[in-house]
Amino acid sequence: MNETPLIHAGVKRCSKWQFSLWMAGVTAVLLWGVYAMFLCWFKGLNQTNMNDAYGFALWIWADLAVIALGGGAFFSGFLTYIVGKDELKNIINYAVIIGFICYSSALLILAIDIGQPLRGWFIFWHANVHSMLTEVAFCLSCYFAVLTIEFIPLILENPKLERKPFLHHLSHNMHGIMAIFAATGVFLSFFHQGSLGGVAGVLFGRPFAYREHIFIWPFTFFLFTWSAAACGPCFTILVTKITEKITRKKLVKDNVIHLLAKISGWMLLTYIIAKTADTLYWAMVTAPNAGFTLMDFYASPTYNIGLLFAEIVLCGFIPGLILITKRGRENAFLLNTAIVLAVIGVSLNRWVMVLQVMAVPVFSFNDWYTYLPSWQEVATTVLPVAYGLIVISLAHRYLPVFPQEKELNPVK
Amino acid sequence: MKIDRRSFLSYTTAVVLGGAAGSMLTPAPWKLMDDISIWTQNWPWTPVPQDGAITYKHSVCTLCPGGCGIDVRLAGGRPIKIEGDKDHPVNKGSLCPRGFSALQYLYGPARVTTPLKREGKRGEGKWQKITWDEALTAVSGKLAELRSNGRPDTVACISGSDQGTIPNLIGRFMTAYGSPNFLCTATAKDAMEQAIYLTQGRQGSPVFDIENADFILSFGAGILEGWGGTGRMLNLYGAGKSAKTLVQIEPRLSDTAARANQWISITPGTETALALGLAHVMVKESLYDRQFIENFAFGFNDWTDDNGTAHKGFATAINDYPPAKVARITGIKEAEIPKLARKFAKAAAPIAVSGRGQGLLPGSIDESLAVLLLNAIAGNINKKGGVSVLSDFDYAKWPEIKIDETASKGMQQPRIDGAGSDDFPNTRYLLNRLPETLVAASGDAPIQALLVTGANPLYTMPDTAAAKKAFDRIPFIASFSPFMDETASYADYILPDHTPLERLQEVPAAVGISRQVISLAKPVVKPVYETHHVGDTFIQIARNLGGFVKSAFPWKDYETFLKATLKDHWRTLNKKGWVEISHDLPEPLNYVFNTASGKFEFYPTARVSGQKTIPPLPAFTPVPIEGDPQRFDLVLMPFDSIRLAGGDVANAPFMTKTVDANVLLHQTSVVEINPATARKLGLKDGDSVKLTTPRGEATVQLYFYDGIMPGLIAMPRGLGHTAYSDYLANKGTNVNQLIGAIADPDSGLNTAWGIRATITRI
Amino acid sequence: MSSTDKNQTVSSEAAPEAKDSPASKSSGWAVFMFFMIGFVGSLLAGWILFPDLLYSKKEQPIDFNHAVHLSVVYDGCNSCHYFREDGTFAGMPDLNSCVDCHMDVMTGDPEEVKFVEEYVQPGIEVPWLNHSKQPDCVFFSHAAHVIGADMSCESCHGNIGTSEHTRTYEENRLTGYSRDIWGHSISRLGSPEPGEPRPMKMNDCAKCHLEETGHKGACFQCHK
Amino acid sequence: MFPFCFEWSWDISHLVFMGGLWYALSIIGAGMTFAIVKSLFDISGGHGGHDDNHDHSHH
Amino acid sequence: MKEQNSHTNAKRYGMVIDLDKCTGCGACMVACYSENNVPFKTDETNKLDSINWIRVYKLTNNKPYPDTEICYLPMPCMQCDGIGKHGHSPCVSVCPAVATDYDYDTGIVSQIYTRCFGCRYCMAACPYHARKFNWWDPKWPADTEKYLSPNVSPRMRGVVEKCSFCFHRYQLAREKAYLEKRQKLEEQEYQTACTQACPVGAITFGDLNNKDHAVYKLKNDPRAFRLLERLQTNPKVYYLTSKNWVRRAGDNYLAHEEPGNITKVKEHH
Repeated sequence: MNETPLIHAGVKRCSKWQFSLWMAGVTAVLLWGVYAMFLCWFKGLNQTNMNDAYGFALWIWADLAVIALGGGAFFSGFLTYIVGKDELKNIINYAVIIGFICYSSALLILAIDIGQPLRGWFIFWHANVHSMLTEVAFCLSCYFAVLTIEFIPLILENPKLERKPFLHHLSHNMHGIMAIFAATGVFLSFFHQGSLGGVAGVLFGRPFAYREHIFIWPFTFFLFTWSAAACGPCFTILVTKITEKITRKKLVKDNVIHLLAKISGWMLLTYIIAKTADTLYWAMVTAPNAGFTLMDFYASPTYNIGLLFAEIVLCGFIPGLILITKRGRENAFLLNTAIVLAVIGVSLNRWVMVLQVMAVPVFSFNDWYTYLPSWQEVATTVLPVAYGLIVISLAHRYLPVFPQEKELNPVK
Repeated sequence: MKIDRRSFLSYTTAVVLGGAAGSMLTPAPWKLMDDISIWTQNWPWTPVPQDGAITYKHSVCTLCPGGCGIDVRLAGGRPIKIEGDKDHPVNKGSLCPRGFSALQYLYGPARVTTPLKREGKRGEGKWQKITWDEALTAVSGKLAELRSNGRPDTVACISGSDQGTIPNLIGRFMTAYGSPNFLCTATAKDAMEQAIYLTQGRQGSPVFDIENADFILSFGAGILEGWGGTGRMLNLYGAGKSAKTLVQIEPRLSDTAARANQWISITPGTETALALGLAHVMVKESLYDRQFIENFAFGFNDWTDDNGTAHKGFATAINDYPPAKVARITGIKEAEIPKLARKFAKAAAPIAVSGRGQGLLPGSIDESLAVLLLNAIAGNINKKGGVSVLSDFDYAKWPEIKIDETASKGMQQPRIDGAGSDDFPNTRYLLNRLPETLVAASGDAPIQALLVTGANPLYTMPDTAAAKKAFDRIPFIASFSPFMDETASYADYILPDHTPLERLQEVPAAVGISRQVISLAKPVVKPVYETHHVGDTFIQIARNLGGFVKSAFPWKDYETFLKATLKDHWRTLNKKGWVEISHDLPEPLNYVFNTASGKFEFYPTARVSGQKTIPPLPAFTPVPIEGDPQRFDLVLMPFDSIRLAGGDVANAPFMTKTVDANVLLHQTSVVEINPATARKLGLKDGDSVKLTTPRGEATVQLYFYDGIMPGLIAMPRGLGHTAYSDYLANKGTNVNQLIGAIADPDSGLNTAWGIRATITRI
Repeated sequence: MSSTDKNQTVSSEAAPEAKDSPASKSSGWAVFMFFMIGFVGSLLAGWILFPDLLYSKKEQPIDFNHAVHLSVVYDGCNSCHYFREDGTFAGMPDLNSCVDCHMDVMTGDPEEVKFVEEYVQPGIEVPWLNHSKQPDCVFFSHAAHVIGADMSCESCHGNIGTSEHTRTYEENRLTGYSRDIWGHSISRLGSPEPGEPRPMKMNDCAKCHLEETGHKGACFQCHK
Repeated sequence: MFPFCFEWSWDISHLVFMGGLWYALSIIGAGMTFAIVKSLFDISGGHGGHDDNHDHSHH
Repeated sequence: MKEQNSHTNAKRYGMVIDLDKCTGCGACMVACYSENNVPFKTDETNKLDSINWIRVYKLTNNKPYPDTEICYLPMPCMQCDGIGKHGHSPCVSVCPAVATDYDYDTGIVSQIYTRCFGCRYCMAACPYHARKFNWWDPKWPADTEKYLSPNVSPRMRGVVEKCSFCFHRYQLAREKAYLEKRQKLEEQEYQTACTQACPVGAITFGDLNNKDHAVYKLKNDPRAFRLLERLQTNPKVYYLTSKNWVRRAGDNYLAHEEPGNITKVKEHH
């Protein structure tokens, strides 16, 4: 009985050697990131290329982006447990794992990003309830706890672990109340995704970021939550597709993917319409009130108007329209294009909402601020990717992530 | 019960869980959380400044000749802040960035903390710490040796100043020792001083009574950037007392020009022509002070000497400078010249001032004369709001020096720099001529030992590379600098002086001010390191030398000497910090001139001496600048910035911190260039270029500045140090390195306001 | 939420271990017992051992007798702990305040002899250990409290003036501050005995300020 | 985050925000405690297996 | 953050800087470094990682030679009152840990270094770049530590700092007032280091609410304007200029707009 396999029976996995080699490669990248992380911790943030004008930079973008992309977890959970889309149970595990990776990465990046990491807990202890960042930190941590709770039962389904009676029961008991956790997660996610939108929206000293009237509340909140809900599932689909490509087998049935794609499509389209309204009001009313024309904000070679086009049309309307049409989402190429565009779109939006805010000069006598991340910043941003790959690889190898895998890939 | 692996595990878990639960009910986790929180808020490496009673000490800043009164704030006896002394008559509370940085001269990595002896090659930076006894013995020994060889004149001393008791004590030492070679850094003051001597026959410091003027015509003087005592000038400007009307004439929109009522851009080097042109208009339009000219002037009109030779007078000579011609020379619009002349002449109390930037460059005698005579035709001599001369304060009533034969022979030797010789009879110091003399001399170097105090010639001298080479010929160099400056780092011995806040000294007069204000700089702290007052050091060396040299110094130490010197003033100075001595003579007596004619000489007869054929009347001859215009298409011009110290005292880290990125970027000097000029050369703002002059080259970065005349490149003085500390060294280019000296044919003083240059993209 | 819907396809081969192993059967009470061992143990450690370990104990360089001094000075605490002319508070007196009387040994008390010989004569300031020392970021205005609010010294510092010997100084090993700041009671429950020094954490300030002035005060009121 | 923290005040912002936070935390905490306690009970409670008939069967 | 009710005598300290007078000498910056224990590095030329509580900018009118004009613009923290009621400064509400706060007694925005954990959100919020981050641990080489003032606590790596209007001077002035049993501070008793240092007297400092203080009148001078007024940050630092191009540089205007014609953002008392 000590011979219980680590790998589930009935599924095929690559050889130990192949797996080890792959893991070694990814771990090397991870260690590079970890080294950079320790540099930042021990030597301070002078290791970065951030400066007083670029206080928020690559890391905060990465944070916002992974949280948006990890939004697949809460939204799929919402659809599965609250709306009751049962098909999605076939992809929800993966959504949870991706969410877990994204959120743990976000927390890690935040821990590197702050100047005095050992005082980081002040954000909880001495919370300023008016700050968007406080809200983000609270909900982020709580939701991360929820994601962990959602992930644990899956881990416990590993054949070896499942043999321990306590763990077996624990897994079972957690399943029993999972809907409550899921609901809590959705509740928390609505808040922190929204607050992340507010992070930039409330900066009334920054005309590029600032929104007025209903466009600050609830719009900035709404837009971020909505875009995360739209694009997070796209990222889940994207990662699933990549996993299928790499493992060379089908893992989720098409009807599941198409359902999720369709919902995402509608979310994306409605989001982008709202975003357009927001942009128009901002460009025509809010910014001119502060003495800016729209083109003032896009007057740099890097930050030109093409960016706005890319975000709204190319990565908004186009994927949205593809995904809502049956022909579009059922065509593999179009589907893949659409989800990639959606993922790029939301990442671009987060980039613009953080880095362009920093780049735009508020004083007429100042130049555009430029910034290129240092290798330490790049390494620490790549770190979560490597970490994510490791978690996904382990999960896929040892856990029953895809309920449909055995059916779709019968082992002879 | 049976304990197998499994149950052991669960029991351990139970203990841990129980422990965790229990500890939550104890103060430990909560208290620890709080303590860790405090720990993370008070890192042991973050300094905690010690508290103490706040007190103030009044003193005077000696970082420049401005003589500003300062209040030093102390906490528990520790100086923590410098502020301007509101009660001080010179600056009335105003202070410049350097004054505010004074504490960084007291402490900091640039300080020499003990006497040092060179190890390894000169300038290599390897030092051996020695005791004061060893250091004094070494210097005294060398001096004794040269004296016993009968060559005391081969000892030279370079001093930053010749004003006050410290330089005078050192001068006395040189005399008693037997060397005429006491050299001093020359500035615009020296040229103006000579112009005044030529016209009035009086020696002393030139003063410009800005306090009582209402129209300032500034020929490039940075009157808001360090000219004439920064604290004083800024205070006057702030109080609305200066610059009621300020007209600034220079080719670059300086900070002074920016605040002036009018900025007139002029082709650099043609200021003399403009001054004469203005005089021309004033004479033509009879806008001059007829009463002064008629009663007190000589040589205004044509005159005939005792031999019957007819001479042109000033009024005739300036016929050569009609507005049209002056406009051509200076690049100023023709119509502007008479307008300016009338404004100047009709102002209630106009004054014309010269001295480029902070006045670090002497400039030509013609230029100083032309500006002085412009004041003279406005009747602006020796009166309120005018130009006058402040006699050197003769508190130096020390017992007469008895010198021995060796000394007497030494003193009869000609000065190494040629000052006072037939060639340059009216000039006191010509430090800029030292390098060439040293290099030119055959056989043993004419200077065998060099003492440097209060000066940093290896940074401030034109063509510093050449100066360094010349210094290589001097076998023995001793520096008394408190800082590891360029010269100190090139010395064989360093006998560090106290820094200004540790040093007792009197400041005999504030530069440029028309009243005699003596201030006392009192030490605000005990010497922080093993340094000795330079006065004490020289007294000690004299004592070591013995004989007449020793007996020339009957004082125990510098303090005794100072007290003896200041006599009655000491008590007031010690208590109040400053005394003001009125030298004002009643008005008619002010017009007593010591010239041959007994009048103010528009035709300075004293200028004719020896074989020299300098026409006495000021004339505009374009000051030649170095370089072939074919090869060097641009002109490099240094400028002075108030945030950079370009002279003997270098920047404090705080000052460098205020410097903008369009002056210094990391290790590179940024130079100003007119965008039109740069575009013609195909260069962009921010481009890195190689700047080449006949004297050297440097990598610099371009800054497009509309406020500079096309064809010019402006580079700030005060960067490009190679010594001191990491906070100053290897930052930018020392502009002196790129420019050589050009001697004024009359005075020998340096007139090089710029040099031809060219830039090429890297 | 993991895949619970496996009804359609595969079923796991792995089964939980046989549930009737003897160890797990008999463990209920034992587990509870071990839990309680941990629980009680940590309670004891946390309440008794921890405070002892947290603080190191130091004695003042001189065993100063406040009572004796208070009986001979004219102006109470203010005689030595005075306000400077600029309103700042001098705090611990320096040697200058002492030498008026203690230039030479007056009483022959061994502590006084030590004081004169080891500090007064060589001119070394006594490194007193300050029970009320606050971190550098704190600006505490004695004037505001003692003059402005007319508070007595004792209301914060306790009856230190009547003490005949110095107390042992307990220094927090982590923070370096005196135990008095947190308060002698490790739990911070209950209020200090009358005459005992009051704790001086920010929350203590806030509590009093809230009671006395109606609000806790702005940051810059007490920080620098 | 606690009423004894310096920043705390009994105003609407704190009540709403912290109310939400503590609400979420209690659900998470209570849920997990329930799952753990129940699992502990399940393994020591004598009958080992869980009594439901969910589909995740083991043979 | 919570507004306190009983502040009828609340002061609003503010500054008026006469740009027609400022010569750009930099004395204010150096006096500030010295007063506030501002650290220095070997290379301070990148102004984006150089800690300056007050920074003097050099503006030009961008006209070609010889019509060029320049103007120096010293910028301390504007101590914004913000939109609506006091205390809604751009930075205060965003700080997640209450490390920065609006003092209702004085109108000064505080920064507590030991509370700050360096998230830099306040820096993102501040359009004036008044806030500086300690990218490095400050170093005071070769005994320079000895000149640090005990009235301002030195900062550590990883926290944000900014101009405090020399609040410690207010604290010290109050100590003296307490000793003399006064409630009122005289105008001269509390002046910032830069005000005191300005050698041409271009800076005036005082209580904007107090009729007896010079700033009270100066802020209504026809030459007066504030930086980025249109963003409704409601700063308490006023500037005086007689030059339209300078005023224009102090805010953002659409092509057809003229500085004077924009409806002034009402100052809130």
